[in-house]
Amino acid sequence: MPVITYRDAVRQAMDEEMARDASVFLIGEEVGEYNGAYKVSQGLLEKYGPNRVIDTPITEEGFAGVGIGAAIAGLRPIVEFMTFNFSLMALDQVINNAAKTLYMSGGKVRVPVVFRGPNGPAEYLGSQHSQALQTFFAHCPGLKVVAPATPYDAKGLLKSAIRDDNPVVVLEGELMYAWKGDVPAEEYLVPIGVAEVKRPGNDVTIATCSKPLRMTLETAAALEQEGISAEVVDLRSLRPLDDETVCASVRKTGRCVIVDESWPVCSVGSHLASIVSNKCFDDLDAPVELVASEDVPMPYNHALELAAQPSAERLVAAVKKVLYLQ
Amino acid sequence: MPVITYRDAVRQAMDEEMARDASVFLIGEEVGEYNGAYKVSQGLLEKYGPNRVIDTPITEEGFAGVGIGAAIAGLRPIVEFMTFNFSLMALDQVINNAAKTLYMSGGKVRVPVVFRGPNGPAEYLGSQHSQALQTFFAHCPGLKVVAPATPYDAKGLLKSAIRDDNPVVVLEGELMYAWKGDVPAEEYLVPIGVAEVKRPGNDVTIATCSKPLRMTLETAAALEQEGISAEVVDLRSLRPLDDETVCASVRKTGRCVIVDESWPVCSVGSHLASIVSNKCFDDLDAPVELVASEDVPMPYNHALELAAQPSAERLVAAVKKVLYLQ
Amino acid sequence: MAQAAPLKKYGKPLLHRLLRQMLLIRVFEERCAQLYGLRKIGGFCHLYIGQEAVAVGSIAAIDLTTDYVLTGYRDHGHALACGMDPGAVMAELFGKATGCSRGKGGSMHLFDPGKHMLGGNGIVSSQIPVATGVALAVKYRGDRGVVLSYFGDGAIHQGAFHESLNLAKIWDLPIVYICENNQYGMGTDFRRVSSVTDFSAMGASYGIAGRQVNGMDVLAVYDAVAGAAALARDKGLPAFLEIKTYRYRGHSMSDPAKYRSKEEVEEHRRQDPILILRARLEDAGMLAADDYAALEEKCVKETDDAVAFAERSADPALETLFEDVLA
Amino acid sequence: MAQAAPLKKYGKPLLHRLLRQMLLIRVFEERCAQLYGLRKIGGFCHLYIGQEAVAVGSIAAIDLTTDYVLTGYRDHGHALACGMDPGAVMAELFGKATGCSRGKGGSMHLFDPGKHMLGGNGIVSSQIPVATGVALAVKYRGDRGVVLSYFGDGAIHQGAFHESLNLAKIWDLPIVYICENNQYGMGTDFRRVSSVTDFSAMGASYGIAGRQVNGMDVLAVYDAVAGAAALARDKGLPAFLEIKTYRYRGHSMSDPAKYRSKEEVEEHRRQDPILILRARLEDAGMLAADDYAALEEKCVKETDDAVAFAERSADPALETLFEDVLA
Ligand SMILES: Cc1ncc(C[n+]2csc(CCOP(=O)(O)OP(=O)(O)O)c2C)c(N)n1
Ligand SMILES: Cc1ncc(C[n+]2csc(CCOP(=O)(O)OP(=O)(O)O)c2C)c(N)n1
Ligand SMILES: [Mg+2]
Ligand SMILES: [Mg+2]
Repeated sequence: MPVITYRDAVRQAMDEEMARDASVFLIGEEVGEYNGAYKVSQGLLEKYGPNRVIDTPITEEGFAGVGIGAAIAGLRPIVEFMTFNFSLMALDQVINNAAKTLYMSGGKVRVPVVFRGPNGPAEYLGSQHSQALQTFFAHCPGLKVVAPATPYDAKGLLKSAIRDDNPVVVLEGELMYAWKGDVPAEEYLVPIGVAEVKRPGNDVTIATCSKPLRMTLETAAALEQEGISAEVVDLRSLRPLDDETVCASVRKTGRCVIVDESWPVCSVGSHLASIVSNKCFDDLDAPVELVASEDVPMPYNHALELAAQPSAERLVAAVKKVLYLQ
Repeated sequence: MPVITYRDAVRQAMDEEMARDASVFLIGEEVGEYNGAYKVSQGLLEKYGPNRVIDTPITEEGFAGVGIGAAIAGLRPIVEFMTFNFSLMALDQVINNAAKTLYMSGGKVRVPVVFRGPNGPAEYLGSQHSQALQTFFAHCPGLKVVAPATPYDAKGLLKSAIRDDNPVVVLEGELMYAWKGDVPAEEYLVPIGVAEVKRPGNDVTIATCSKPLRMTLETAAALEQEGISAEVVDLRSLRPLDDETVCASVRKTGRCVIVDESWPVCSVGSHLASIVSNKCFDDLDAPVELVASEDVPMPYNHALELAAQPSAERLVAAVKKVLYLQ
Repeated sequence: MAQAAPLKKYGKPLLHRLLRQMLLIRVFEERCAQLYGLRKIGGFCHLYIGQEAVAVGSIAAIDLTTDYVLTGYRDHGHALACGMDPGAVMAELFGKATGCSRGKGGSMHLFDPGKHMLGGNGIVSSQIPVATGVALAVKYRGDRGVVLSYFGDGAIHQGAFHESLNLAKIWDLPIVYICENNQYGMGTDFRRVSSVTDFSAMGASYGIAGRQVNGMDVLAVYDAVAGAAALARDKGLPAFLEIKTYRYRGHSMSDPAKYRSKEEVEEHRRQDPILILRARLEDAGMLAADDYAALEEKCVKETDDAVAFAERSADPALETLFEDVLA
Repeated sequence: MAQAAPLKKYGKPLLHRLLRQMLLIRVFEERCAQLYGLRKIGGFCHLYIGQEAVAVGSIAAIDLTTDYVLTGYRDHGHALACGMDPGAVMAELFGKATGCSRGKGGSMHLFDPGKHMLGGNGIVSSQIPVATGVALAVKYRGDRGVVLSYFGDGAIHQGAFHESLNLAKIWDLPIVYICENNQYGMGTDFRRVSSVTDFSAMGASYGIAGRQVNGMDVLAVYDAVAGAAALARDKGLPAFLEIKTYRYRGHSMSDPAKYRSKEEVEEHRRQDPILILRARLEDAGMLAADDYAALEEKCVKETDDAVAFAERSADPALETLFEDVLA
């Protein structure tokens, strides 16, 4: 099977869907002539021309709304936020228009738009450029939200998102773009709303999504050396959230640790913790533990920056805590 | 003790603080000549003049930023959002500037601004005008967030907010403005970050905040008739969240129901549920139950609209569920 | 300000249609006010009375088989001018299952994609980028359509307006931006919150021709929009019109409108768009004495029927609460 | 475009100060580029090289005891022109505890409230309403200050810019909006995303006088800002300047800047603001042969000292992660 980067996987998804469906187009800052701030759209302008790969001025509110309008009129726009930090400028459009138009129109007006781009901390970027903003979208009914952590899932989920008749927020990650993984040459889709057990295990369930998956899998491998068998569930979709897959795992292991790189309060992580705590009340042998980013803005200094985020050390400590091994 | 409305309590808080401190001023849409869309600022323009009660054009992003700038320069602006639904237009300013400037400046630049206005559903307003948006603010470090449910708390918390050296989001409620309650004639403050037991009880803890408090207290009284003694904790502050007061109650009752009028996913309610589940793991006799709004945009039809929100029926059902009385 | 040409070039059918549509909106809206008093309609209810010439004149100037309309929350007039069924609109205001939005949208969220009426929006200015996107779609597909994007004098200071005009111009989109300057944004006289009093000047920042239009004269509106739409359609030249108008009622049903004098309102009522067109038609011998009465009767009947339809319609079933969240 | 008056009216001390400040920024930034290569500095690092005349000329025209500066992420130049300690700035770029923001802000978030430099902002256009609010505070208190609000050609399409200008005008705020048009927003030639190529026209929508200024001529900048600041300060007349400039480097350290030709860059380098001022001073006999070398040496020394300070400074203690979240 071909091994390609996450970046290439995202591009392949867009490329294939643009080739398949003339109503799909890409719009955003620097997506065309510059080939993408993170080179995700490399070559697409050349292949599809400026009518379908549209460079915008720096106007997030404006072009997010344009994507919504084009979707309402029957197209399938892919709106790229250079990073999701800037999507806050467009949040009214996403929450008040994209998410609600179907409902407010009594089901008559669909909004098949995709909002995608890197989310979450990269490196040395400080407080405004290092936010994992999944909560802002996962909170809101009327949206779907996915956060793929592997090239395979990135491609399959983005293709599903583009074909979906609802607004879908696709959260990628700057530091993940260079990650490599198996991606079949044949076409495939990954369904939205289905989590995946990325590593089976028996002693503890670790649920995560997006960038922390890699660290989590590495940590699970290390824990194996210590005789601890961790099952790793990759949520993949944050809305709808496949908590059932997580709960099924917890019913087996009796312990649960959740890793989420966003701030802890009102996070996807704490939400999932509440659901697992509720649904697996009789199965849990220990409280559910959340390993989140610290509840602080992101600092610039690299050591502080790393300390602010979920780490293998903190994950190991949490696993040992739920196993009463401390 | 004088009995006044929530509306008057909010106005008194602003009035007293403006009288006390010349650096306090009010800015927003229709706050001046119109005396406030909901008449909260009635009379303040007349009393303090147009330099301190400033009408703005409809430019949430602009005037929220102006409030932040004025705060950075040493004033204490009260920025009114006509409703918090419109604050989404200004979210970049609140999240990226208000919440982060102190941190990004290494503690050198303070932002003592208050953002206040009605939050949560009113009646017959449809999807865009009926949102309980506390998650968007409670999620973000660098902010404080309060959601008073009584005239007493509204006045005391707003006064604390105005004096606080941090950005504070004060969530009021259109339907609460007419509610009445005791408010002492003497000056007082309610500290930010401290929950309050609004009704003592032994069998179950019900934690809530903002508008649902009244329904919760009424329900608790009704439950008493059925021999169920509910302790009602009013969170009052959502960030910092005084989960300790809730946990102390749960350690006594062994059961917990949380009522939150926002959407359930990534809500303050589900976050609190995760904390209680974790900290009171050994004390809980039943899973924590969340009574939230339904996970749908708000419909216009009134029967549907009511069905979308937490109700006494759903609260009673949840209480009976945690008491295994179903 | 643009004024209308002599009558005959429009032809009697069009002139009568314009009169009838304005009258229907007027009668329909007066009835809404009553029904609001009776609590049949709830929430915000922003009446369009006084502004009828804007929606009617502009929408008459386009072709809704190819063209589109998007507006704000003061949308009853646009809905009816787009030919939406008055029964479906009234049922929506009643929150009934037969409403155009199944009773879920309400007054601010009227939609009828079949009629190319794409809403109703409750957030001031939020519809402007969306309308711009509809225009992008029209151009993308190589259709010959044009989009009318309506908003108020209050919306013009929002960033969304400014971002949109620049986008429309750099992409040559077929769109006409129509600021319905009814002189107040809620209780705020537009002159209090605007650096300029002639909004049409604002197009210049985007290389877009701006024009002021007398919005009490339905033919002036018709002409201005017809001209702008033709350029937008044929040359991809976006346009910006400031249409000066006036609302007779308060901002919404709960606004006593104390911020303006009775005299001011009376003065504008003397410019009433329906009276003006009626008088001109009568003067030109194009409207017989009882034509108007017949027209009025028809509009009353249509409104009666709409109300009756709304009255007898069922409330939405409770389980519909969970429908239409996702497609 | 505004050009500068003859030299003598400025006086030698000012002229030398301007030259020295531009040179310091140039030397400091060249060093930053090297240190970035050595991984002493990380993340985005937006160099100001080529644009020095803008920050230096404009800030020299105000009085930082009463006046304020706010800008975007390309802020090293403004920080140094405000007189911030180069050591504290370099230490910030190194992420050290002695940095002006305790190592928490980084390149985009330089602050020094004591020097009235209120940041550094990473979100394009987000600082413009904030700067407007600082101007409001100045007026509120009846102070005699003025605020300089800087942003790029890319920021000018954002709603925040447009909302701010209207607010400043209706409230008569003492603020000068300065668009540093370096012709590119990241990889985007400003002409590709703007409906107009003369931004100064955009002030007209807000009744604000707009003006283009040659940003490679520090004296032209000085004059234009001095004039605008005086009107803003004395008459509450906000102003808007488009200062035409050029950045020699890529957008940030990771941008190879392939979207423009070598020739284009060379052409602008021939307009170098430091070279121009130096030549004019030499021509006028106001700068002796070794004056310049001495100046340069001083700037190198200052930069060396700044780097040494940053190098020897400690990293922030881990527990400072949790400090400064709340006051
Ligand atoms: C973003 C936003 N801010 C505030 C409001 C509250 N609001 C509703 S209508 C209105 C006035 C709008 O005036 P204008 O644009 O002139 O339209 P008109 O009502 O006159 O038709 C305001 C402030 C809103 N709905 N959306
Ligand atoms: C709201 C927002 N959108 C996008 C970005 C990413 N970004 C950073 S700088 C930049 C280009 C800005 O260009 P310009 O305003 O001309 O300033 P310059 O870099 O030329 O100084 C972009 C798109 C951002 N930081 N903020
Ligand atoms: Mg108006
Ligand atoms: Mg630029």
